Amino acid sequence: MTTNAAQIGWTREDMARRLALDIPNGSYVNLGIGIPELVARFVPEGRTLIYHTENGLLGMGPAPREGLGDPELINAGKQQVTALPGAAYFHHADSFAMIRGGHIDLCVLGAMQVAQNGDLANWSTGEPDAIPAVGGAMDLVAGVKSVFVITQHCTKNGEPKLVDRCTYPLTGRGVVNRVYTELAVIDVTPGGFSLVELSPGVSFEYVQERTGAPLLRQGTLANGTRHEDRC
Amino acid sequence: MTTNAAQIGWTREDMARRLALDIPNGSYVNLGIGIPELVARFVPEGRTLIYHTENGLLGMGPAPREGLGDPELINAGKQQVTALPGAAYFHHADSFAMIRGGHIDLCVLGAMQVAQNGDLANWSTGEPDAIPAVGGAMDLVAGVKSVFVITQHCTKNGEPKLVDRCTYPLTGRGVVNRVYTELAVIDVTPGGFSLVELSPGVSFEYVQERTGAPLLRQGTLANGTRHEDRC
Amino acid sequence: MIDKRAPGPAAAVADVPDGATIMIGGFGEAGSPIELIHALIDQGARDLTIISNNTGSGEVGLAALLKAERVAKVICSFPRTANSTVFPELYRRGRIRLELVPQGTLAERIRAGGAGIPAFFTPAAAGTLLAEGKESRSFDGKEYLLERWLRADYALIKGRCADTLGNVVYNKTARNFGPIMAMAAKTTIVQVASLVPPGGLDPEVVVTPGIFVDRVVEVAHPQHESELVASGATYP
Amino acid sequence: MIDKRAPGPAAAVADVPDGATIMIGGFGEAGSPIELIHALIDQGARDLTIISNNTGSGEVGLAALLKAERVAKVICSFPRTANSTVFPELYRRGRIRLELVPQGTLAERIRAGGAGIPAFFTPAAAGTLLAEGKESRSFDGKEYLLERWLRADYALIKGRCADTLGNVVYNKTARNFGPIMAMAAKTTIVQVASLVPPGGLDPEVVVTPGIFVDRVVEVAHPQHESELVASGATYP
Repeated sequence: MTTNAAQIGWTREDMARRLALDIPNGSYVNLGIGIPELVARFVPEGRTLIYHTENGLLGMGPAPREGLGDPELINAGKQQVTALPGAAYFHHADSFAMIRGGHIDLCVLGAMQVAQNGDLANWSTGEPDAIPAVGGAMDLVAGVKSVFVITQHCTKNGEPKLVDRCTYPLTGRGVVNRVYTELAVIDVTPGGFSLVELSPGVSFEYVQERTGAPLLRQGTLANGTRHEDRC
Repeated sequence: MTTNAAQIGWTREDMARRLALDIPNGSYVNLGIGIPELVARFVPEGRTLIYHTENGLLGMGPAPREGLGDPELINAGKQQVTALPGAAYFHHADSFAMIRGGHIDLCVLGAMQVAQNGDLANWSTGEPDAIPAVGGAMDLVAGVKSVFVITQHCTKNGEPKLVDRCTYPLTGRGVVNRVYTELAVIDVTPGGFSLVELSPGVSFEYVQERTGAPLLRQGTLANGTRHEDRC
Repeated sequence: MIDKRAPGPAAAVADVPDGATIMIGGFGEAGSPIELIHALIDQGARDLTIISNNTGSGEVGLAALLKAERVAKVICSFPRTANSTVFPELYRRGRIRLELVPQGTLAERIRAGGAGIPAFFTPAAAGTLLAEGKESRSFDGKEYLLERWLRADYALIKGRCADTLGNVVYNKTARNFGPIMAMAAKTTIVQVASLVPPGGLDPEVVVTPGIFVDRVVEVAHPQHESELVASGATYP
Repeated sequence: MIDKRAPGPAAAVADVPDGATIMIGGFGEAGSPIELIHALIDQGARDLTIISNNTGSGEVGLAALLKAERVAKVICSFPRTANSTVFPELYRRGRIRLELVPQGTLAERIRAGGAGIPAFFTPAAAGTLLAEGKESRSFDGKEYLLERWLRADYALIKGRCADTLGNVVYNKTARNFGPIMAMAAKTTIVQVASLVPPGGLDPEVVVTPGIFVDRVVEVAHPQHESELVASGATYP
């Protein structure tokens, strides 16, 4: 039933563009590795976001031009970046003070599974042979004000990533606020998954079929406002 | 019996000079307000000490020349000071990380009472009308490697300051390593007060009479070395 | 563009409500944001809780705020200093409450508030009068006290220079509590002698990154408490 | 005069004993003190516990130290990265132990070690697999884990410039774990591209004050891990 999934709905760029619409001007944002990094390309005209990278830079800019990089100016994915005017460097304890202390407005992460209660699993499949590696994900979900997940709706095998209950080891409990997939934008509310927006040409039923838990057609957002009130 | 005390033994400057002899080259030192500040004047030739002031400066130098001070370059006693070449400024949490984390080699403090078990009282008489003020003393005695006390042997009323048990509220328990008075240098050892050195012309008995707990003629230092081994 | 400039001290503190908890930077006069404190006196908020290392001197700045009876409680390490008469008088008359905290514990509690650490263990004050009512625990044979974080509604601090994104550098030992208070308050207001555009500060030397700062105000020629006190000044 | 210079990397690490716990700075290659690590490989100490955010890449630097089977245990947050094959292979063969720590908790535990805070509460990892065996407690309705400090016998870190008293400044995001590891080790050894006399660094911009540093070594042209890996280099 998911053989056509790749052709249906938003592209990764569309997903990132859609997510970027929801970030208020002036936000301090931490972008995870992978699809989340795309978000930086689609900040709407007139908004300025300030990017935090947990390895010690606030005011991170794009990759340097060829030959102008410094191997010691990198992002959390260990790729070379630049520092924008108004940037600041700091050490790791200060960097995670920003994260844990609630100073970062938003982080955007990938996911293996998101449960209807907001639980997130994105660091380990729990398989015995896997090399466990957690990085800063647990600190981010525990401390950042809003956690957005950007991910394909299903795994490569067609299994839902939005689930009743996570089966993989958790990154954090009840931490996800909103999920962006190629099919839909979905809030995590006290009542469970709640549809915010469908991608063009995708039906509610199509999304529900590919979601491992009930999807509310509309509902109250986790912060108590209605969909219409969101930025 | 103490009417002649003021004329007997070392002057304050002598006490400070004697104490300074015991500070190894290269030590990081925090000097309390009052008599302890005198120690900085008497560092023996050939030794360099680095002074820490808890309000955020390592490498503190003497008072500025008239008219060259900055009201925002002060010591813990709120007096204007200077910064020597190789100094560093830092914030209060970092400053007390140096103290609490055991990075300061020595602090020199005044005292109201020192007990034979090393308890120190130097912040409050506990009188109901007193304005309690503790400053950084409790952090210093809890974190600094060695705590030297420099004080008159008795109060203005002739009461011993070296006592069996402190009657004033404590600054810290079992924290004092050595006491310098106008009459003697006295170690705090597992066995109690132990004489290290008498000031010229002062007898053991004279000091013992003015000390509120037994004074050992000689003994093992707190660190396990003998008097003769001290620096 | 992000621009955190406030037009002046009065505008910067305009929204402080009665009952607010306010951290005020400074160790003695070094780093004391006198102009912001005076604006707060003019503004009129009362029943405040003030977290600051000292209680001011003379009848200007922090001491003037106390004198105006706007402060219900002070959390500090050293409420008496030379020329400090306002606090002792209020305290003896029972007009102000005091939570006395060892200086390093005060600093660490503020830093913990900013860093999202709700509680930590410290050796300072273990076994003393100031340990009363506190949980203690032994680690590796040494006794420690459990201390809670401190957070505030506002922080008023003084820097030397800031950019419009809120990055701040300080002047010498005026740095003291500024960087940690900036982290621990919901709204952090910084007065600086000089304001520059983004790029005006080297990212390597920024002490307080702009993420911790909400409003910056230029006060080109800040007053010095000791000079005001020496001249017998009072405020208002 | 106080002079913390060591004549070279070999002399700087000469006294590291078998069984030592060593913090090694760096996040990926940024801030990785490759020359000090190579000197440690030459020196021969074994049965080491390494505290570092990653486990190195290729077969140089930290990865080469692991490859030489000198390391009994690694405490880190992210032991697998691009070009990281040495650790996974040793781990799967049961030749090395791993204590996996969330990155912010790792940083805070190191900072706590340096600051004399034996334990603190953090929200990270509460309710997860990594909370197993840890004490948890609720503050204001939120769950936190009790975490212990981390301290080490040695720290090997990389700065940009130091003075002979041990004051250090860093290069961009190579700062990362350097300043906190310098605080948390009994003996802190810093390699820098440039060494200056006291007074050569502005006291306002010093990141690691000299009190945290025991030995400084000038390595004028430090190697970059990514370039070594790209060239297929191995060590020794």
